[in-house]
Amino acid sequence: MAGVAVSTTINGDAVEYLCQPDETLLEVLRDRLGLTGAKEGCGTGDCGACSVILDDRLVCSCLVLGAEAEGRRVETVEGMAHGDKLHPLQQKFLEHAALQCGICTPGFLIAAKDLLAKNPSPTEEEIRFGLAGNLCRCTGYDKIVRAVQDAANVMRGA
Amino acid sequence: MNFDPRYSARNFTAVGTRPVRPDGIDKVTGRARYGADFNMAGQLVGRILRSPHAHARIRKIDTSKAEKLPGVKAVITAADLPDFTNGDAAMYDILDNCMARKKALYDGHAVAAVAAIDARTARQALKLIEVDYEVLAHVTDVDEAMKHGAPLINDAVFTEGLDEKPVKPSNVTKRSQFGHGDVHAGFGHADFVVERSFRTEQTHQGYIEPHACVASANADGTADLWVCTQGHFVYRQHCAQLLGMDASKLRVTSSEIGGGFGGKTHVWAEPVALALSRKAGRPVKLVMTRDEVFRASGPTSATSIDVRIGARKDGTITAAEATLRYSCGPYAGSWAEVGAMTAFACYKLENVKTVGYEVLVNRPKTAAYRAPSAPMAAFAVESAIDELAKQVGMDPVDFRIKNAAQEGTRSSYGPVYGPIGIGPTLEAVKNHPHMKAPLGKNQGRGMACGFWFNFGGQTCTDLNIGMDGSVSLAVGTIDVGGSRASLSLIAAEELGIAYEHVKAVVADTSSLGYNDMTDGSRGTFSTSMATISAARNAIRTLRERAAQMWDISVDDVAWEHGHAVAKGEKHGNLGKLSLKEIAAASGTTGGPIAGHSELVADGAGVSFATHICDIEVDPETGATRVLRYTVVQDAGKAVHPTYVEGQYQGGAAQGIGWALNEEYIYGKDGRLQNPGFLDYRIPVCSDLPMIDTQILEIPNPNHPYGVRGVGETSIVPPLAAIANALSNAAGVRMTHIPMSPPRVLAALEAAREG
Amino acid sequence: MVEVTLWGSLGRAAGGTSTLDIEAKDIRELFRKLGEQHPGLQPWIDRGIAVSIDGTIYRDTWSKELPQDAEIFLLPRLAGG
Amino acid sequence: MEDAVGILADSSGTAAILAGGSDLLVRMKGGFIEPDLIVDIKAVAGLSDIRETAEGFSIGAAVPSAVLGENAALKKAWPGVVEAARLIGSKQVQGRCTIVGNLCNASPAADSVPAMVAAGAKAVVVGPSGRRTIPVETVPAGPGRTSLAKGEIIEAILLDKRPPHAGDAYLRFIPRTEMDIAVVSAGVNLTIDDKGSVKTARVALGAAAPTVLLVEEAAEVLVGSKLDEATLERLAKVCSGACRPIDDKRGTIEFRRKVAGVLARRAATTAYQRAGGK
Repeated sequence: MAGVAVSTTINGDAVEYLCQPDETLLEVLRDRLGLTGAKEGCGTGDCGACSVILDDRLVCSCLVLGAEAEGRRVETVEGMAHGDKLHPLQQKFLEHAALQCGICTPGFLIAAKDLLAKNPSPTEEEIRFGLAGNLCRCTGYDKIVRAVQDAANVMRGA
Repeated sequence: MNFDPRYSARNFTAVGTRPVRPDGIDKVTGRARYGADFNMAGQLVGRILRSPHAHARIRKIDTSKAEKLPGVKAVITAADLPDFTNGDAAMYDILDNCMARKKALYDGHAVAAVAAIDARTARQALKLIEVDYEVLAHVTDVDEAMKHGAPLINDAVFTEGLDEKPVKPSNVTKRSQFGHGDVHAGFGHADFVVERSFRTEQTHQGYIEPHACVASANADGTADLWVCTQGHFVYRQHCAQLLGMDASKLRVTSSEIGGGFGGKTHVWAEPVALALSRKAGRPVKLVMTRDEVFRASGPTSATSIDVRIGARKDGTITAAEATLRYSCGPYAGSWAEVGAMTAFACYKLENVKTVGYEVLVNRPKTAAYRAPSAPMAAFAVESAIDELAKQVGMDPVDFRIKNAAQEGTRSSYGPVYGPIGIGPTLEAVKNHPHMKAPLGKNQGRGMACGFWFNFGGQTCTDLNIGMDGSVSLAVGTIDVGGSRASLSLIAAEELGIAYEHVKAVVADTSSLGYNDMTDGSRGTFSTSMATISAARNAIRTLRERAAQMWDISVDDVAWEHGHAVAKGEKHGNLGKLSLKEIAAASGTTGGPIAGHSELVADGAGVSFATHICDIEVDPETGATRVLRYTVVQDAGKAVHPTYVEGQYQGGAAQGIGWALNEEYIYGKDGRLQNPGFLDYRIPVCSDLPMIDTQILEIPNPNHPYGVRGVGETSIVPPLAAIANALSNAAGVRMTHIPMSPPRVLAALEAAREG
Repeated sequence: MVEVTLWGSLGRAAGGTSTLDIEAKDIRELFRKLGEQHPGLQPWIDRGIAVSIDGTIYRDTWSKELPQDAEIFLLPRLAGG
Repeated sequence: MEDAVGILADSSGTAAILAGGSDLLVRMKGGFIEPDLIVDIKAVAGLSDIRETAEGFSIGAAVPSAVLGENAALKKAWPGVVEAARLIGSKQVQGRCTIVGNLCNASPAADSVPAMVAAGAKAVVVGPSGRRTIPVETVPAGPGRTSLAKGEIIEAILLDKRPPHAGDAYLRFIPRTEMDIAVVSAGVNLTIDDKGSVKTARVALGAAAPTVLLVEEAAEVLVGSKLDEATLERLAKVCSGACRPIDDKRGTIEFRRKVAGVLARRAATTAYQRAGGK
């Protein structure tokens, strides 16, 4: 099939690519643009490891077509730090050991960033339900929730 | 210099602290490279054709149409993987599992594979491969498979370990037995006896990263493999043997690994990728879909277990007996054997007997899953123990304290125990505030004990000291969950320098000697042993160089807190030489300074745990919710306490998922019905409370710092802890795992009518 | 001389005896003598046997000595997870 | 809108409509469907709007569930429909999936459909032969099949304006607390008079039959009652009796029957409270 030309914005940079009509945004990010931060854990929207933010909406990039990114803004984990300054969530995930193998971490960081953007001081339950779309098999979630709570305090300047 | 592994008490400076891990930045910025994140120039996409049948003879495979499809560069079947296993049955099973040679033995068994220029072409090529199957009768249930007349998976299998040699083939590959004393007599003295049968469904390790590799085989017999694995040296050995290559000609580089839990201790598609690459003459990238991971990697066993335990009025157990039937998939395994060994391991028993049966079924080849075989056996035993305590009229914790194994106890699997932590974990639980917290309506509390052996094994470590005095540590055991942090702490501790000056990396197979798999909770235990040994060797060299710089005898030079110190008044004026200063002069005093260690780490200390769990059950729907969870486990010495807590919490969470919702569901057609994360339900964030942990430290006498393995025990108690909590909440004794809502509701209804 | 106990299935492969007295100073000699006195054990030895000495499990490290009064127990090789 | 209909009508091979895509892409990835043509309707004017008119609400076909949850007026008027839409999939799916996509995927376990059926919602269908409005329960024809003809697209979902003392609610049973497809579900919509007796009622069950089940008899049980214990008991029995569930990997017939009754009771109680009943 003929490719679809797409021009979009990824992590603040203008990006253009050619993709197949049935190619997902996740495949574009990983295989065409070399942004391998988003991971494929299931390919069916059930694990959240491929989470990105599309025009301020948290989505699974495996359930978005590459062509749908035309004219929109995509944020991935690779865009969270600014120069050598980590985002507070990145820093707190390290300090709390909120990751062990780390394959789910990019997805969790993006989901937590979206959660805190919309709810700067979430309760534990709001964090747990807000992150329920991201599966983790190593940590049992305890330290992830604590890292998000800690980051929320820092970001609120509390 | 031989290395003395014995424990000696010391107060630590680096070990026991909680620094940020050295490999963390890449993992939070998305730069860390996992199995599927690696690409090579000119690589092809590999895809595998899998059997849709549970059991079928492969009469013929026609790949001609697929080979003609434009963009297809190689198509292989078992014919492209000649048998180099020369009589090694275990290796032959691995070969046959990678690509079926005569029969497709389960839904998802690989029968052919293609390498093509892109995924779309590869998918189309798979559809053009015609396989002529002769569908055979199948059996997927562990009890059904043992019955007379059940379809035979392998008619060359005769049960081992029976008193008389069997004449007819069977689905039972082996019978194993453990124990001591006379259980018959023991039951004679019992005032109370509990006898129950339990079943647990098959579960998967559930790692979020599907298996992935890039294989690049060259015409000259050399090859490279980039792969997510728990043991790149073992993968090299198996892949090289299956492909008829010299092991040292195959370099295996381990990527970061996205979880393994035992499921990445075994090659699945890697030999297929190498064979495709060899035939196509180009690198091949082969990434499993989630559907393939569930259907065709290595879940743990489904089990059927009978337990019988008797005790006197005073609460002393007089006899304990268990028969354990474990499914192994279509290939022989020793899973029931390990179950039989661990079943009663927590207890001091006069009369105990356990018998294990390995059972073949048309399901994927069973592999290890975190303390393999132990959670199922503990579910049966700890449930029966709980019921027996109630009949005797004793508190479940006190009943366990009375019968807990101690130092000197003969274990149920044979050897006498050294110092062990089951007693202290039970005492800690008895005094834990969780045990006294109030419970509400429809709520209940349960507790259970767990054990795992832990191993040592072959380990190599290189410790190189840079000219600037910073240290690079190359280890051979895969770091799944943060061991690079603990190993850096250990190197810093032994050398007496700051943690920040140590950088630990996992070396590939061409830069270190052979290392065993990261399994059996041996990662930190054995690699820390080799790291301490390497550091001590480096310190010897540092002292020699300092002696040379001072021009005195090396015997007068001691190593204290990262410095060479001249001993004796005659050297009073010499002051100290820091590691940095010695390293800076290394060019003139004999060259680069390093410490190496190649050893077999033995004497891995067992790790015991006791868990407490509160649940609430909805009487109208049977839904069970975990309200509070506490893990108390013996770590010997917690090198990096945060990551030890992480192992406790992660193991408990997997146990909770296994107890409540996770199971392989096979239809009557022998096909797996839920190969995906939607219907194979692992716990989500909102399912679990915070998981509280308490680390006990009963030093392991066979490790310099007293370290024990901690990675696996935590998955053992949850199944029984939750079952006992449900019994406490609603008076129902659940005997079938997972305790899903339909099963709990049916039990509640039966209890209401009963 | 050391007293060696064989775990259930191994005991059966040695003709039903569960304990043996063997003259061996280390694991290597123990395995050699076991194989000679009880050929039925050789396949198990080849497949790998773990040796427990006073409760501590050693793989088949040949050079490991066997203290005279130690409790020696032979066990199957274990796979981990 | 007419262009989209034209493209679809003229297409030869299999064509698929893309709004949220959370069902379509899963079926494509699984190889269950390989469309030759995908029509993305998100850019079509009006389809991404929620309009409140004198007659009630019009929800555009491309409005993601998450947006429904952020519309205060809609949440106030139809809390049941909104909570059903907000239970579809994970938070990530919520940012994409639409209730029209959920309806047209025609899964018996679709979360938003029982609430829409209980609410008496209507679907505005645009096709080659013009525009028509039909009750939502007539759209699904069986598991994975709809009654729509080739080239027809659903433009919007219509919800009536709410009379005083009206309330609706939706509950589903899932083994976990998130991320599951309903094992069985119930949507209840009712109005009460000023003395607290139920005036009108609609009860719909999900994952209890090949399509969402509108249970007339259950409505009759509620009408005239003040949701006393006996009424709720009868409601549960009627709903359990009306189910024609199947055994599958998510639940057993017996379990679905029993829990359908339990959920109908609980949803009715919530709807009654939302309508102002004690």
